[in-house]
Amino acid sequence: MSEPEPLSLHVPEPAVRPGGSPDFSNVKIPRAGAVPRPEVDVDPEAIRELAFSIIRVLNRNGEAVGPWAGLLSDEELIEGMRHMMTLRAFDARMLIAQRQGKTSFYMQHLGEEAISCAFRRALSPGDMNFPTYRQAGLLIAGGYSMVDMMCQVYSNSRDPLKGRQLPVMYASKEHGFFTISGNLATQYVQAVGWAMASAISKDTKIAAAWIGDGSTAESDFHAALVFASTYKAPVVLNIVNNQWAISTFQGIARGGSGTFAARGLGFGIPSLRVDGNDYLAVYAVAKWAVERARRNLGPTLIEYVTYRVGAHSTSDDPSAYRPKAESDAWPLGDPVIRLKNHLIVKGVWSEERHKQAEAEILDTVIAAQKEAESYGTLHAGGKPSARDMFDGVYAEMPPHLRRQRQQAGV
Amino acid sequence: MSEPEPLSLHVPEPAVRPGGSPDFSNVKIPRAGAVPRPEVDVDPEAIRELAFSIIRVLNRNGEAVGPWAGLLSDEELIEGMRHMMTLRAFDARMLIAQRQGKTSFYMQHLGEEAISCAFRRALSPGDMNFPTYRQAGLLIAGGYSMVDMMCQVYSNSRDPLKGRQLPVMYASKEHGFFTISGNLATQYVQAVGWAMASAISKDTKIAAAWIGDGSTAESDFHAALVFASTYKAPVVLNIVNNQWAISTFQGIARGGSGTFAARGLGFGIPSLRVDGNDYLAVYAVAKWAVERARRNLGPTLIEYVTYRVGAHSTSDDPSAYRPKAESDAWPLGDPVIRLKNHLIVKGVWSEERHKQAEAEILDTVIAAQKEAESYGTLHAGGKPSARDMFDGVYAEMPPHLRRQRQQAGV
Amino acid sequence: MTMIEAIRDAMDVMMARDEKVVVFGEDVGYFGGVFRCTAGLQQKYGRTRCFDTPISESGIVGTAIGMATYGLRPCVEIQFADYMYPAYDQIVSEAARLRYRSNGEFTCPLVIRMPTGGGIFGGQTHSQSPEALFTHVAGLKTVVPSNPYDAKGLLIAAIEDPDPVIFLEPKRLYNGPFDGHHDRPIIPWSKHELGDVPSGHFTLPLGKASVVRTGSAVTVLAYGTMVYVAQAAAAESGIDAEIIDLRTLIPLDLETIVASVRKTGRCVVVHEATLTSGYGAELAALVQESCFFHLEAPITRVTGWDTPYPHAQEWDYFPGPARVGRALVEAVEA
Amino acid sequence: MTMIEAIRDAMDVMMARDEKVVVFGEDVGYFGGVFRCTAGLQQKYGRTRCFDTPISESGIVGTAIGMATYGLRPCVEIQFADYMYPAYDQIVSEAARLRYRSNGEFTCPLVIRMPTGGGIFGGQTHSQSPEALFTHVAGLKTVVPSNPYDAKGLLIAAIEDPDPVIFLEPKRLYNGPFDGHHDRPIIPWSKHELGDVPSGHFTLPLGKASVVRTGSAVTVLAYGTMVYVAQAAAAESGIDAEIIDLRTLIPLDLETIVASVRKTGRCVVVHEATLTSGYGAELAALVQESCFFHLEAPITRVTGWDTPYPHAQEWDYFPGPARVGRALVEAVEA
Ligand SMILES: Cc1ncc(C[n+]2csc(CCOP(=O)(O)OP(=O)(O)O)c2C)c(N)n1
Ligand SMILES: Cc1ncc(C[n+]2csc(CCOP(=O)(O)OP(=O)(O)O)c2C)c(N)n1
Ligand SMILES: [Mg+2]
Ligand SMILES: [Mg+2]
Repeated sequence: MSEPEPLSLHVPEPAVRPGGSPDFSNVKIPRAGAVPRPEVDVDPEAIRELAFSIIRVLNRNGEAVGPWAGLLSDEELIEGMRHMMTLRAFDARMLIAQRQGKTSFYMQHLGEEAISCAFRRALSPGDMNFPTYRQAGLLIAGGYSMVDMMCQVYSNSRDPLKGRQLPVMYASKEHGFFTISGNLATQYVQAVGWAMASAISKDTKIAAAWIGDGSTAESDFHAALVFASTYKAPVVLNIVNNQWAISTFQGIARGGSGTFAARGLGFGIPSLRVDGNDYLAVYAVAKWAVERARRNLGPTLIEYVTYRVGAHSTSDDPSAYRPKAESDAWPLGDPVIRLKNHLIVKGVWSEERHKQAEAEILDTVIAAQKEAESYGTLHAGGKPSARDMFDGVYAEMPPHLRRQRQQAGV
Repeated sequence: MSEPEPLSLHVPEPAVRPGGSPDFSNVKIPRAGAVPRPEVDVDPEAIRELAFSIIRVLNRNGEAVGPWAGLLSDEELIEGMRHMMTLRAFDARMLIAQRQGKTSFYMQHLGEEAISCAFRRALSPGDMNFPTYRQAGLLIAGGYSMVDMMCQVYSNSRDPLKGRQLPVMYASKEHGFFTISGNLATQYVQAVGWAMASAISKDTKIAAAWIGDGSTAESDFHAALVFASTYKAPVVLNIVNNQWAISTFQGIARGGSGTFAARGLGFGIPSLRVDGNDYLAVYAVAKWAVERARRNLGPTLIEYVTYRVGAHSTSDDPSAYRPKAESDAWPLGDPVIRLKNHLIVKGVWSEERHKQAEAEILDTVIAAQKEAESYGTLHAGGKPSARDMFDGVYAEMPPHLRRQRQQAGV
Repeated sequence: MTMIEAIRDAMDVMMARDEKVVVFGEDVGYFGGVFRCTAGLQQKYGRTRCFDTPISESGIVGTAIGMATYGLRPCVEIQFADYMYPAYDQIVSEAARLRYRSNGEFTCPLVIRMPTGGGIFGGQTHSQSPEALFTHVAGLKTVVPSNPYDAKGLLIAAIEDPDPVIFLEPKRLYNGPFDGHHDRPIIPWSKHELGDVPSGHFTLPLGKASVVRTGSAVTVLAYGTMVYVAQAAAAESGIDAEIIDLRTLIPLDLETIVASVRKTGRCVVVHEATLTSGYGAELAALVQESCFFHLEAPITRVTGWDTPYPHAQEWDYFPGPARVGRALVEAVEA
Repeated sequence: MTMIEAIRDAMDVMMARDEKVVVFGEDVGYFGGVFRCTAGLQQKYGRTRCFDTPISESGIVGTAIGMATYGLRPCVEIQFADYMYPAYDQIVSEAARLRYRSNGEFTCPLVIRMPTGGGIFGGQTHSQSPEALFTHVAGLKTVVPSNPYDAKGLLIAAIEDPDPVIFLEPKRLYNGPFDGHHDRPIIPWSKHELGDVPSGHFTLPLGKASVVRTGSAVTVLAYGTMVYVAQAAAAESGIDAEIIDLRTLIPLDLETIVASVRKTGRCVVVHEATLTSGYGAELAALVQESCFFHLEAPITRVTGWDTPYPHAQEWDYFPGPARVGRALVEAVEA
């Protein structure tokens, strides 16, 4: 054998960086309606290709087409529209509030509203989500109190979490919303355990796990897939691929595989990719996966293809690492506008009604905000007490913590 | 929708347990020679099926057939034979030594000798293995001193590791054998890092990672695949599927996927399955993967299909959890017998020469053992000192350890 | 009853009483665990209440947390404490903090059992005592039983506890009390009064130490195997030591400790884990703070050395009766 | 120079001197790190010397260990210390033990940098101080700089060290010394003498503490942010405290500590981590052992409480100058 050439390290880079013009020519987007809809008890090996395509329902003309269409009534669609608009308005207000110093931190959903809002609709009462910080649509669409959410964001006197948790790390058992961890991926495997517990208990409830594209690299993602695959846990394994993990493009986490959905193939888990900016497609795929879980057919992996339009969080400025206009170039469009167009095409909505709805929703959000602020904001008004800080570490306070509380004089 | 049925938990079980008769009818074994041999720069997506088949060279008649055959000369094969026989004899002697109380613990390779012995041959000087406790064939076939190995097993005065490590946890930089960790899977990702370092340094060396079927469930397996895939690290990712992880059958780690090789598919890593009891097939596939790495084409995942004939370790008794005769029923046979038959068919070996070689090898091993025992065994004769216990925690002993050594009076 | 049997019996009793109790881990199901602590439970309670898992400690603890928040009471096994590190994130960042961060919306009644300690020539990966890595974490309780009776009562209490409990089992005590004299045979638990374990349900409170030897010359704080080493050391050195078996490290029974040290005026802390930042540091810090004006000598610690646990030098590493005895003498003579 | 710039400069100097030095972590490459500690390094040294990684702390440390054993000198970043737990197994079971278990066949010259500590309203996942989880592990060194000068000198020493070094960066000090008075503006490092950092290569030895205030009434042991809190507390309480900035926790400069406590007869330990089994426990244990007959009052600890780090109650949790000041007064009056 001849002397080998020197090796070199391959370090993936996004197609464009600030200064360049946005380029998504590498994102292959199939026609709406093109991907078949298999039976829920299909052999996973027979649908491997679904991990490499994108299930889409809404076409360019705003029509719902293909085998995944036709599942939601006009009323339901309009309600979905309102959920997304509410989430967007909520985000906008909280971003301003953060800039005003009313809280320390905020994370928005801009461009990703369809995913959590539509998914929520596929669940039944008692089901449990293990969300990340970018699925507040599950709460909004589930009817959780916006005032409570804001009180949490403000860490004020009515904060349901007593000021202990970072803003947006909501928790509500009743609303099927597990306490969010700031640690990435840890809850993915907990969702599998929760689902296993439901199966062990011969219950009918299922779980939904949530993770971002970047976080699939974490080890707990693997643990979740291993356990879900082995015990056929009734869980929907969601991956929200919004193209970015803070400043890191999805190619770093994804590596040589074409997609994140492909990760499920090595486990014999049915793995689908869906247009995350298409409310109807998200709902259809979620319903399919939820049905599989409910019928004890085991886990499903879903990759939602979307784009993080805003900054990662209020601590981030994306113009440092990606072209400013990149989000405008995103080929899957905006979920709110796409659903709006669909409703208009269907003749059940109009620009005017949209404007009106926007104004109404803003009023509701502002009213909620006023109320929440009356209970305080992070640095002003009512707030949780130092005693709250010592409570709840254990069900019953052990002597050493009692001593410490006493020392603190509270 | 009608009321859903109660869920139930699926817990995989092996086909047979003690008392039953061994049944491997679920193991699909393709004909020898049936699997094609792609070019090393093939598109991984084009060879997905290789993760679900088994590459085999030796057929039932002891002939080497198909596109993966013909890579080794008679001399090389005879040498391979001797390596495997030596490893088997070494194991047998050390097992007895353990029973005699000369050491605390031992782990043997019975039935798996072909894998590490043949793989070693595909490597070049300077390449680095990150082995588990069941790849001592890498050392035997690489010409490492058996006396040194035994001194390590005995933790005696000549133990190269100064008595600090459990028996069989060898380490030799010169022989491309990384210090074995008792913690499973941790080193899989280190191998990827080592390979990345070689690429960063524009070196030509490659790394080989080793893991058992059961240990693929560990998180570090995922980290390894993620990093190997992203940076196209020059590493061969080996999975030794010997059907068992202590008392746990491979179905628990494998879950719903058909094979362990399938795990690589979600990463775009070429993934092959090979008959682990076929010296020629192991070598051919190893060489293919090593060439890919060397040519900077990135990682390859290889699943070796084999069977752990012996107990997990000297602390284990497999009759408690699997049928006694299961190993006899293993459809891929014994690697030593299969290579022997092949050499006989080729006319370069005979039963007689085999017996003779066996006797010679046993003599060599016994001579090594005698020498090793002259330097002590775990509870008798020469041994590392208590000072050795304090050395080597850091390059330079910090004050607190000096104080402790002084306190210990050594 | 051996300690293994007592531990198994505790799980058996709880699985029978409460169908929410589930048991799983590596080799825990069909085979019954590498130390046989779960032998027979799968046969008795079925494969969905006691089962084998993939080799993934983070998966075991991660799924167990999910189950606990669903409402089950998982009692899981980590095969050796040395292998708990892959699960450490789940334990620290999740199990320990769920109740707090969700203000009680979600809670985590979970027991994580793991064999600890050396003395079996297990080398660096079968000998560790990582208790200090748990005691530093708010939200966890940490238990270390030293005999079959305590093991059963404490394990039942742990399973019934509403919060996560780390249950460390000194493996060298599984079959009988081991006092560090490795050249002598151990008395099996069947011949020891603490091997006499009542059948059925009973608990010992988490947070109560036990004075296993009363004495006036020096207080010895110990737990697990070191309780017997300390007893041997006291007997052999002739020092009239008061020996306290802590039983639970968090919550700690500081009252019993303080009462004893105020009486004896001297204190020796013994554990097998490495010295620096071991739990002995916390004990020494607390004792000097609480008993400063009663102390007549510095508190000393006899512990494993600050090295990985060696294989061949096991008995040089292990804090045996000779080393502990010397410390007792020094404490009294100081 | 800010502390961020000093840290960056240390890496820059070393990357220029030694091509074996490589730098990577989450968001570390193109963007230069969420705290900008690595900004510009990729542009300067290329994508194979400074790069972004997948979000996998075990992968970052695991690959870094592999690289270190190959012969490189990786200096990796964990985005927040709160996220080091997934890498803990690699750190404890692997990096810390490679040299020992292989008898030097393989060694692991590796630096793991991570921002620690609170005071930025980061809540339970951006505020932790896990130093005690490292100091308990034989084979690791643990460094906590408190100013730009030290940060640069210590980081260069860490990169040149033949063994794994945990390098904890108190994030509240990145831009200026913070004394706990959160309602007052901080002085930027540019206006502080310790912000005056020489260019080029220099090192500070790992294992040497620094006496930042001499005094006779009581010795304060502190590191990181608490060095400034202690200074404020001394100034405000009027107690003539001797304040020692430990700088490295392992190896510890016990000599300097003992000399001071023997002089003052009193000792207060301050850290931000939770109390129980924190590094303060080790310090208290060591000091009482080494200075018993010189001590005139119990050693006390002022630390974070034994709860997760809360968001809203940050300033109730943080051991500020008022609490430390009270402890100083009590120590002197005891
Ligand atoms: C264990 C852990 N490591 C690192 C972080 C810091 N971090 C917070 S969000 C984030 C990026 C996550 O990206 P992705 O998973 O794609 O989710 P997205 O923010 O895009 O929704 C990182 C690295 C963390 N929170 N936890
Ligand atoms: C992190 C960790 N968990 C558990 C163990 C205990 N253990 C040692 S070997 C083993 C089984 C490994 O099975 P497999 O990976 O199939 O390898 P094999 O022994 O069959 O070669 C287990 C569970 C360990 N060593 N490390
Ligand atoms: Mg993302
Ligand atoms: Mg195996």
